Amino acid sequence: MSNVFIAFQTNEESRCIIDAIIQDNPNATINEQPAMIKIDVPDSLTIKRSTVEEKMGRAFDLQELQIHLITISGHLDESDEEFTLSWKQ
Amino acid sequence: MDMRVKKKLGIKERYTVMTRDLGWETTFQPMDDVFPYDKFEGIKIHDWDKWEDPFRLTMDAYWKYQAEKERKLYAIIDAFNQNNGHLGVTDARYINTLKLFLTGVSPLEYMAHRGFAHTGRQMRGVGPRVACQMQSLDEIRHIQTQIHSISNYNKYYNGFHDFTHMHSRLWYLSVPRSFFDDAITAGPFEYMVAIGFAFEYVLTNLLFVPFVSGAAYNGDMAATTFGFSAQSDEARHMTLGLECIKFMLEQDPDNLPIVQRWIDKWTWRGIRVLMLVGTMMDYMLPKRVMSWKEAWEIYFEQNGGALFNDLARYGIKVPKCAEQAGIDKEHITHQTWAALYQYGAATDFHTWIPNPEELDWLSAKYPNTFDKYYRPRLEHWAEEAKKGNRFYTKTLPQLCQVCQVPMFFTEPDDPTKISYRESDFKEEKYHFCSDPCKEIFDHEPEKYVQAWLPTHQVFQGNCFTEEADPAAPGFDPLAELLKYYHFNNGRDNMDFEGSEDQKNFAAWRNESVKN
Amino acid sequence: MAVVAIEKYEFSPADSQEKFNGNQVLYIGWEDHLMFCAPFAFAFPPTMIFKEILDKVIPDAFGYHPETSKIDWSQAEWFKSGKSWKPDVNKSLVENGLKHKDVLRFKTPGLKGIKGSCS
Amino acid sequence: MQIDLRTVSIKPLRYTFDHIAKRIGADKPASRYLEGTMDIQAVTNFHYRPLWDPKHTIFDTSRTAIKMKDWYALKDPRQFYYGTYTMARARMQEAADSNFDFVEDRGLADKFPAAAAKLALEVLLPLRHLEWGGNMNNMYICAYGYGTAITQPCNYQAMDHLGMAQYITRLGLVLGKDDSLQIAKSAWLDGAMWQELRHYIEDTFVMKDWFELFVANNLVLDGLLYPLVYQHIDKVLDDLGGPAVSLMTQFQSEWFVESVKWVDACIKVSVAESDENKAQLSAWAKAWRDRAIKTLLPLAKHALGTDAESIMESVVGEFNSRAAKLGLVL
Repeated sequence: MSNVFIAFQTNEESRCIIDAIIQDNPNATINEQPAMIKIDVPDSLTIKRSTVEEKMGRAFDLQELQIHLITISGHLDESDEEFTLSWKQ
Repeated sequence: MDMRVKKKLGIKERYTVMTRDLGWETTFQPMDDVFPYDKFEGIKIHDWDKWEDPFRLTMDAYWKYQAEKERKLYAIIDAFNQNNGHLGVTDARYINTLKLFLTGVSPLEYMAHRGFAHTGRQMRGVGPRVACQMQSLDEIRHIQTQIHSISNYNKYYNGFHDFTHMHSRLWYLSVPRSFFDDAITAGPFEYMVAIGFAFEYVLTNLLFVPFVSGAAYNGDMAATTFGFSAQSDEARHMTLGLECIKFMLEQDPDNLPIVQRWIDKWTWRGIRVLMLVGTMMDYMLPKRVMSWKEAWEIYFEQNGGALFNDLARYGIKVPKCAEQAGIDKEHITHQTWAALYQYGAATDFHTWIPNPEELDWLSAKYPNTFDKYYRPRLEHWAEEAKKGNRFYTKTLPQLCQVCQVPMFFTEPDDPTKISYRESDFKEEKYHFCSDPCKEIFDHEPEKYVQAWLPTHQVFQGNCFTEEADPAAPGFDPLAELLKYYHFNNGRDNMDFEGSEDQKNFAAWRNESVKN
Repeated sequence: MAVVAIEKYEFSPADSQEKFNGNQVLYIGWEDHLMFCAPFAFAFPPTMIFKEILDKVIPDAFGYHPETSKIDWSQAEWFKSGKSWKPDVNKSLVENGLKHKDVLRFKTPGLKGIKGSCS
Repeated sequence: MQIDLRTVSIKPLRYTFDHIAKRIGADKPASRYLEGTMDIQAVTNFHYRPLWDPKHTIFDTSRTAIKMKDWYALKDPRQFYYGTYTMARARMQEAADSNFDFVEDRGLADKFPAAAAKLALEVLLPLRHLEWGGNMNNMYICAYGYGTAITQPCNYQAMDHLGMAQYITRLGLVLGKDDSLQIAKSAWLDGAMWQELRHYIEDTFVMKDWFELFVANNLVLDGLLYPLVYQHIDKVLDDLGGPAVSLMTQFQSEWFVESVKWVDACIKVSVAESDENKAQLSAWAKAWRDRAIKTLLPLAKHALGTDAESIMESVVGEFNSRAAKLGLVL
């Protein structure tokens, strides 16, 4: 089993995104570093648009993640509703 | 008026009509003439339509999000400059990491811009071409945001003032320079493996995350912001590199050995360049986030391990050099700093001996190697420097023909022995620092015999200004070399202790705390 | 193996001897003294007498080390491309069979660098 | 302890980088455009020849017949570096977005008369492929051109063409039916009206001299096609069906006005450099203009009917006087 990860710059919007990730990925491990937050999850990590919208209280396009992202690891699959990183098999 | 009942397109379908549907099979000119470069490497592609688009950004979304990033970034740079943010960094030694960055790394961003323009024109499939083009555009962003962030430092500190000139000439900068020259002169698929995969996917986290986190830790918001902001594009680049590997491997089993060889070669080439970053982390950041060894373990051994586990289903193996790199992680930063220190008369940044606390930190982080092999020489140099006998080597070092690093790496099984390797090719002898570098040469000797090796170029008389006359009495080659580099001798180079940077920073900061 | 290129790809080596203004390149490393980070590179006239390396070149290039003055050349062991080798110090480089870009190492028994750390 | 760093007034040691100071003097700060552009491409000490082009160095002035003492004379009057470029485009994108929203919200596409919609789709949709051609050619110049002053804006120009190909596609999705894009692609590949144009652009795909490519695509083809389509044909569509299509092509109209400034600046400076350049650029411009006129005529006739010849004449007339102002002799 391998971890996938994603890292964000720390700011107000990414705080909501991270809350959403924690809610939807119970196995997530949070690792805070200067000015950034890294989240590791075994095998697969999903960011759901609906959860982020709930946390932010506004409409959210998953492509807005671009603004806050620092790095990722894993295969990416992106739809209008979900942004998923995974190691297959 | 007929009622048009149109289906709403999902992100994937929409992206398809917005990109790959734009291309067509040419008939007035043969496709092989329109795309002359994507076959000679031997990579077999049967169906370009099988390419899976990573991040599906259309241009309107790209402009929108990237402009928003730029507005934020430049607002921070402006605020940082207006507030003399440079005086808020931990100590003036930190600024030397930015010199190394601007002269060593930023010009590579530029090369990446041109390199992806090349693949963005030459890949036959529209999907990869669009992704490469966007990366080309991102890469010019990176060099420019770096120049713009560091521009203010150039106004107050030495060593930055002629970075593009230095990048093409300075001895140690031929390491990063030759790395990218090697990549861009390779065929388009090899370039994608070299930069898109090995560098952007396997190694980029080692460059940006620890370094930029380090900048944040040392109070440099401008560098932190350009670093993280650049890294946000990197996420897109990483998916491109990974997709490219998968695509090649899925297209034809014959591609596997070629791709594997490129992964082996470029992982190693990248590791050799990254020793400069590791050295920044271990020696140049006054406040340290993590050691190079720790960063290597997290970002290469763990994350890279996950990646290679995943690629195992295609038959890809962990690069052979990983084993040696795993041994080297305990050594290379100490070896590199020792080299930069003794050639400190010819570096465009300052060097120094770590203070006693810092030496202890290194001992703690490198319990197997630091005290045994490296502390004695550093302490000896510190004592000599105190006596006014600071160590500067004037004799040029032997260089590895491939990575161009001075031959300071040691044998994997004996850290007290320099690792010497050599090959003969067409009556000439060539020297290498390691087995992986020798293998790279042996595979493509016709390429590496062309290398512009700084030591040899000096001997050939190619590194002096036009006015210099090596036949004149009293000709001082080192002084003339520094002129060729455009050094302000005594200001850009030498020890941090006693430097103009050190004095100015202290005076300015002192002024800022008084009324 | 040969390089895979789109067409003929052949260039004369950047560092062949005729480009060194009559000199030849020689690399010299001192075993167990890694305080000098890498072997040094020199461009010497092929007719230079080997002894000059012992008398002038090495004291100059390696002189910063406290053990340099303790070198006993009668005890020193030489290696060329890693193999044991003996110079005739009164003969020239060419007469000693040294070619362009040869690499020499010397070992000085009893001298083990700063605090015996091979530095 | 909080340090108030703002209060310190310190005199800088220098105002800009040496290579910039050499160009503008050392006594003043430089613009972000200059610092991000000038001299940032390597010019010497290349390590290896390209495996894909062993006859040239990585960046090589001999990839074009045009010669410049200083390739950084080809500055961009818009002073675009990445930040100003993306912000400029983001503004245009926002306007385009609200135009598309306006058209869709008001159902203007459905109200657009069928005959006008048919013409708009026939004339505009195949151009998304031509835009893609413009993208490829500008990427070529960006990759193999010399000096960041000219290669950088070509990257922007290439992405603009991709963006415009996507706006045309979007127009097709709004105004057309599910198969409209496919029909237009078939027309591009086989329709008589488009073959000369497709031939033109495919010939530019195999051109080696990047400056000639700049002339053939950016100066000549864009210089004739955009006025024809986005002024004259646009007017016909507007007369036939109202402003819906104009709203959805506003980006292109605005873009052309802006990009002409840059293209003209590059040509003007390189023509003025030497008589040889002037003769070479004039010869290229003349040959490609003559061919472009022929390739565009079927399109003009289809859209403009009996007015086609006179309108083409005026478009060419304007192009000729523009070229004359740049010093070209056609």
